[in-house]
Amino acid sequence: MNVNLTRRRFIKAVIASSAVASQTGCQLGSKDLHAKGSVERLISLDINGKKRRVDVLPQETLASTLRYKLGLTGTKIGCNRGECGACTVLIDGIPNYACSTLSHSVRKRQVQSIEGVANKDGTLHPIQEAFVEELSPQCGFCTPGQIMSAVALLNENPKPSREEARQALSGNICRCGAYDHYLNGVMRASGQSNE
Amino acid sequence: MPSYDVMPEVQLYQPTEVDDALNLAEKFRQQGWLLGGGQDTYGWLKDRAKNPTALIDLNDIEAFKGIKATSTGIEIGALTTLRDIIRNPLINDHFEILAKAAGRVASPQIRNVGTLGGNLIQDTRCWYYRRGLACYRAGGNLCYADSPEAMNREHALFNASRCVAVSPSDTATALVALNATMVIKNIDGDREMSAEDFFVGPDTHITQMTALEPGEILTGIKLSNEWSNARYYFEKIADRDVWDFALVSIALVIKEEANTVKDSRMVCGGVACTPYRLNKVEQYLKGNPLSEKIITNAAKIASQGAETLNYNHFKIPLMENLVKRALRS
Amino acid sequence: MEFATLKKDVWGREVILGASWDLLWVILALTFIGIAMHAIIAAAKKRKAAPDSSGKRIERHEKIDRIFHWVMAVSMFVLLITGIFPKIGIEFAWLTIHWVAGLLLTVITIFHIFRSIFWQNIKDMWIGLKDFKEPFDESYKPGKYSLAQKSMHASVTILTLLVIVSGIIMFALIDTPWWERTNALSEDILGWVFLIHGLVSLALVAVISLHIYFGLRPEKLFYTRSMIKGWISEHEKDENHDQEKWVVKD
Amino acid sequence: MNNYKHIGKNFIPPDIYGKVNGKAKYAEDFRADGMVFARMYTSPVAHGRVTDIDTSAIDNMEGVVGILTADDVPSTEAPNAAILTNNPAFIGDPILAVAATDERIAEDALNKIKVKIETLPFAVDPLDSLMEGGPDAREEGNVFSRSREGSGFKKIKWTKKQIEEFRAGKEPTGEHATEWNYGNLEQGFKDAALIIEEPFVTTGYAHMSMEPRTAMAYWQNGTCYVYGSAQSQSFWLPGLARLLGVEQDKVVLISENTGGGFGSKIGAYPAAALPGYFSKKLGRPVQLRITREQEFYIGSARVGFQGWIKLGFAEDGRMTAGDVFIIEDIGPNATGGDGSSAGGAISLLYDPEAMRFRGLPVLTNTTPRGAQRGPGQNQIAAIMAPLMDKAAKALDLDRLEIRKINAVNNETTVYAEQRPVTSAYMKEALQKGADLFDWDTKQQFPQKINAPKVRGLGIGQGYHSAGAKGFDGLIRIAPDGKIHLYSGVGNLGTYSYASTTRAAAEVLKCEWDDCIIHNGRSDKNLPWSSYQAGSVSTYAQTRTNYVAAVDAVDKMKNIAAKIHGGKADDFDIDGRHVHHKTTPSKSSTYAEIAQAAIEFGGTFSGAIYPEDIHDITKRSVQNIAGTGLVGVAKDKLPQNGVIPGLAAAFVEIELDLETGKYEIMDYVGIAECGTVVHPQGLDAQMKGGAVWGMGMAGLERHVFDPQNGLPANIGYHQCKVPSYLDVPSVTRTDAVDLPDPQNPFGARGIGEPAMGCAVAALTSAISDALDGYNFGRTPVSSDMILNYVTGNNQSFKPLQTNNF
Repeated sequence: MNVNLTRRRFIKAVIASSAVASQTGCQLGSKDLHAKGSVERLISLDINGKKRRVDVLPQETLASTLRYKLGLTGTKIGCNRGECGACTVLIDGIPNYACSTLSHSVRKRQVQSIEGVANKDGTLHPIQEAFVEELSPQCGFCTPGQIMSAVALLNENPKPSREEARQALSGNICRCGAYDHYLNGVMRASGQSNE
Repeated sequence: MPSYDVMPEVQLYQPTEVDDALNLAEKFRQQGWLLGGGQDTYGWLKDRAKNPTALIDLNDIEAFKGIKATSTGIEIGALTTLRDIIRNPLINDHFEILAKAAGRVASPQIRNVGTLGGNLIQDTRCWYYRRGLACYRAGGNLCYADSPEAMNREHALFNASRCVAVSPSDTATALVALNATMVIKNIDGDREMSAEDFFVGPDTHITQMTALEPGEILTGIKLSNEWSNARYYFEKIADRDVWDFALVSIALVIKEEANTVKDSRMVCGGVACTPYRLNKVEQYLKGNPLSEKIITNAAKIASQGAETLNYNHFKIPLMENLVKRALRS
Repeated sequence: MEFATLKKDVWGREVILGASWDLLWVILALTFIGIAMHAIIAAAKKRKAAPDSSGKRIERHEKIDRIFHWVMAVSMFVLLITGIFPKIGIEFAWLTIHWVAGLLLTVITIFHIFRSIFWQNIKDMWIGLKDFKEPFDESYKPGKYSLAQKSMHASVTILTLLVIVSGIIMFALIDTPWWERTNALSEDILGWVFLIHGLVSLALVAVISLHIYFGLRPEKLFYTRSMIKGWISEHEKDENHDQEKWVVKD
Repeated sequence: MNNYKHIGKNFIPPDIYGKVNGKAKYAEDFRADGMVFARMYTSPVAHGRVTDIDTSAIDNMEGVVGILTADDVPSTEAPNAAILTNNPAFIGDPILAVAATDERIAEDALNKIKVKIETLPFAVDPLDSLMEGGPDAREEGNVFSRSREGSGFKKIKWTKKQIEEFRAGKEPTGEHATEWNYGNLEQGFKDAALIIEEPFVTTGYAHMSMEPRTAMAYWQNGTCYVYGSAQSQSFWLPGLARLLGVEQDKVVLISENTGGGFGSKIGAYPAAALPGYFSKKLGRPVQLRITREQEFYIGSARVGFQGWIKLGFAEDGRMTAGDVFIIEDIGPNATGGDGSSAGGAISLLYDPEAMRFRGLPVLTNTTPRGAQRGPGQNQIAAIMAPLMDKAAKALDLDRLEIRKINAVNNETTVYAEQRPVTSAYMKEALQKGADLFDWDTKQQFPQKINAPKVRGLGIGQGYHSAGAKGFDGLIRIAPDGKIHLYSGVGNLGTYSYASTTRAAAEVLKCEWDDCIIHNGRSDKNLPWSSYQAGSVSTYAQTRTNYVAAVDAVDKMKNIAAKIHGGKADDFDIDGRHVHHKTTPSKSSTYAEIAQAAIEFGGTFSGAIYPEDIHDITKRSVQNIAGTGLVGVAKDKLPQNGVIPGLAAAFVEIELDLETGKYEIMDYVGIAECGTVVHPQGLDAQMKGGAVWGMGMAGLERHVFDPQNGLPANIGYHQCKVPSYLDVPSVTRTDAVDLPDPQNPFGARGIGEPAMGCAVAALTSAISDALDGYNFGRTPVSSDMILNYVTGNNQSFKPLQTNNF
């Protein structure tokens, strides 16, 4: 027996009909809807500028699709809860936790993951270059997420203050504690001195 | 504990029309889960602590989004993201307290997708409840957080009734302070209610945080000009300045005239199951100047009636201090 | 249809949360059907003329007992309403009203137990084997209380005692002005207590519905009057009761 | 400043590119054909016995491939951690695993399995277990001490009175399990002009490495390939082989990158062996990804302390005696051993003339504990700092001065055995930090600033032994002139796997561009290298690389002598050539020498190698023999005494008396780790360590409900790992940079003291801001500060632990 369904708030339905009947009716109703109206599984996703046809389950998160369906394992799953930021990707240029985004909700949007940050010729994005120069990453697990947040920041604000950078990256945990080095990287990438 | 983190099987509906959404909400009722930003959704589902059969994604419904000026104030679509609220000129010009509160929610990424409606109707963060225990709030018969040795640092001081969980929403405190009106739709039509009535406590609604009934959708929030451009104060105290929920937060809007308080609304977050309005403080302040003595008295009045648990008595001085800070600001 | 709502708890056990409140509709429906059938059958039967209510009045219920009855009725109603309405979607702050009414019920019930033992003739209410002649023997007349009345009383007694005992256990586990709650009982025991309290309450809904129905039936209305005013007429008594078994004291 | 070519210079570690472009592969990023996904069912009870596992509901479930239970894996003797167990001793103890064609099906299946567990008494606070009649975390007992003399369970109970007295701050009179001492303690206290005596608590907390410990395994020709999340590389193999029940040469560990370890992945852990057994059972590759919650459960945590300390100081500030009693919260697996290390840290950092340590490791049904960055040393650093301040105040000394008076130096002898140190310059570190921080000026600033804020200044000192010896070095010069550097030290994110190989490049005087590092897979011919933990890598691995390179140079010179005539000593190297010292025309390139080495064979090509090298190194040498000039040697360089890694920190905070929150306004961390090998890497360690210290000082702690054993913090949110906004935007670091005589380049390690100095500086600063009030506790959360400021009681019992 489903607790949710039966627990409460039958009064409205009861006024209309008898309780037992209404319960069955509700269940039948939902079964009907399962058959029609729920999302199509085969969809097109725009990932790093490429259209990809993917078979996506209705409940699938973008992190799963990227990692397990498309092999883009640069997007890391640190907590799968929106509490660490390792899975940060850009959706229409805005940082999002891919672990907490349904793939179906990005059908009409542009997704950029860490694999799409470097230039087409393989040269590194200024953020990537600066992170190398500053030895920003330590274990590196949070780095793709840090980079995505930083890329979004610089796209919008090419010369951020250190405080703006700190705020913009604040949704990304680094357990190694390399925050200072990441901020140095952002400042360097934006052509500003770290002194 | 058995531990899960993969999204379980669930149907997904992505209606683009208001009527379709309302129909789906009505058809699924408790079995359906309305999806805004989803940041308080996926955890519940992944944990298998809540098991809806269908997600009703409201993000494709344009009518539920946006911020527009009306003749009496502004109206905000419930599906408007916190990011948009933080950056919106209308809000920043007239109801900056809301932008400020929204800016203290969770983390940038969560604010980027989290919606105002979702932030308002999010479930409480009581860690016992979130673990999936069969507590009062989950339909059970006991409270784990209010027991002789329970770890209840984050729990309620006021208006607890069996359940001692607190309201986690930062924007809720601001909206109650602004005397916002909530617009709720279902297939039969609309209803409106004040933000204060929208949030409900365990004495009446032990398994839900708001007056939203199954089948209903919170579609908009109206802010009347009553409190636009009033002097305001918002502060949230949390352990970490990202992600963490308020230990105590305060939202104040105040109008002064000839050095005395003409009117004010003051609301605390994190101390009760709903945004906790400090009615007595508001009444006390009315007509009084904001002298240090009045402020000190106001702080004492604010915490009257607090009932502490094992680990949360620090919230009393914290709340009193925030009241003082708000009034001194 | 299940009697209990269950939940798989975090320890992997199925725990009982309490009675299944869907049963309420079943109980109401069944009670309604029962009452309707009785009403139809009763209407089909030839009705005897009601005994005359004028003439000598005989005290059937002392004032204190009438007060007890009505206080009990009120508290029972309050308890059922505050207990059941929130379960069916009519939500209000019920808990304090509920336990205050529950305390009242408990106190007057204790009072009634003492009174029935020490002041009243408890045998008047006792159901004996002989009582079962009543439905089958037109000529058999009961004493002060008919079998139906005794049965009703017995049912209410059992149910009320159960609901009080389970209620007191639950009461001990919430915050009150006198003590703070503990999790003294494990979830599964608590589940049983809630289940008993819920099922008994549902049974009370049925029993009380029947009680009200019979109290309002035309041929029994004089009993209801007696519970309000205290008396029945001699005619009414003679018509329905055995003189020897119900000896009226002066 | 030195004149090294590589040592002390920055460089770009080769693996960093993968980290910034997303191509770096961590354990979970690997896939294998036919791979299935395993998920674990972990215990819902804090202590119990599994009585029945009913899997009938999933017997015919589509997509379910198999089940692994404790019966399928070797059993482990309590209290050691098992791969899977029928006797769970903490919430989250792995009981079984299910494999399926995808993770969701595996989780659906887990949800359907019915596990019956009979519950047993449990304890989440050591003092509850010590109390007479209190619960024992294991049926065998409540205390487990590990020592060289022997390890075993004990059942130790204190009387209610003893517990109460301890809680009241009195010297514990209950039984203890371990003890060491030196000097005349009684005399030390007699000589003291000041005695400070206080109880303390440091609450344990989870490592919460970013990467949850995924492992994937398959078998090929009798060899088990394990893709794991390992902190060390070669050091893992013996343990992993033991866990898998195979010979060391039958296991290959692939761990190219590791998403953080901090002590939690030093050696092979049981979960890394689970896929191996599962794969063997199913005959296909199995990957076990665990949830963040499970990483909390089995990802290790810091040992908690409940202790009492008594310090004696002479008039001049010199510490005359130290007496410390520590009850260690060692979790269910009796792991940690932090107590004695804490005692050792006191003896080293403050050099009391006499000292006693007494320890009592108590089992609890909380998450398993293990080494966590400065295990023991950092807890005690946090406790000691405010006490040093207190002593300074009482003796009317400057807080910096009292630390300098007691500072460890080259003459200091340490620990119970009063061993010498290789070198130590704490006084210099303190002075350097004070200068950079501007201690003298800052001290003049008023404490009261804009109400309600008050300032606090703190000084912290951190220590951890920072070196090891006896590991092997291996390099190869290929006929194309490239230098192949083999590093089996693990890749945790410190880049020491690479920076220490530069020691070899230094000896070979070669260009860094000509060097190729091999690491990340044990089948890449890696030597037996040190564990990447305990701050040892820099010291240990510069030595191994040094000895291997010296061996190579020696061979190069010998080959040159063979080619050009003369004696080996007549030749020298310049980075590309081996040439005759006096006849420069007699010269061969490294490439030519390498080619010749192949031709000469024997020791030159690695066909013959030293007998004293580890089996792992031997196998690697065998594999590369004949492909160039092989330099291989065991590190037998002289080593005597304790190798200290030291750090000092200075911090300024502004504490808000109305909220109990504080902001860190300035932080200076000074490393005293001998010669700086990799400046950027050192900077990263010092700053990362500071963030850890900040987390420990104010935010992170285990919280368990004593009524049901439930942990309150199972994710990042409740564990409160510091975010960008909880630490300063800029932190400053520097190093003393004086060489240690026992390392060929003068280097010592630093990873752990980098944190200890920070947490200590913060507890010192908080105490300073509150006019010397000492909480004697970590973390000091804002509610505690607020309760103190408002004169309210704290919410917890004195010495309570694992609570809010």
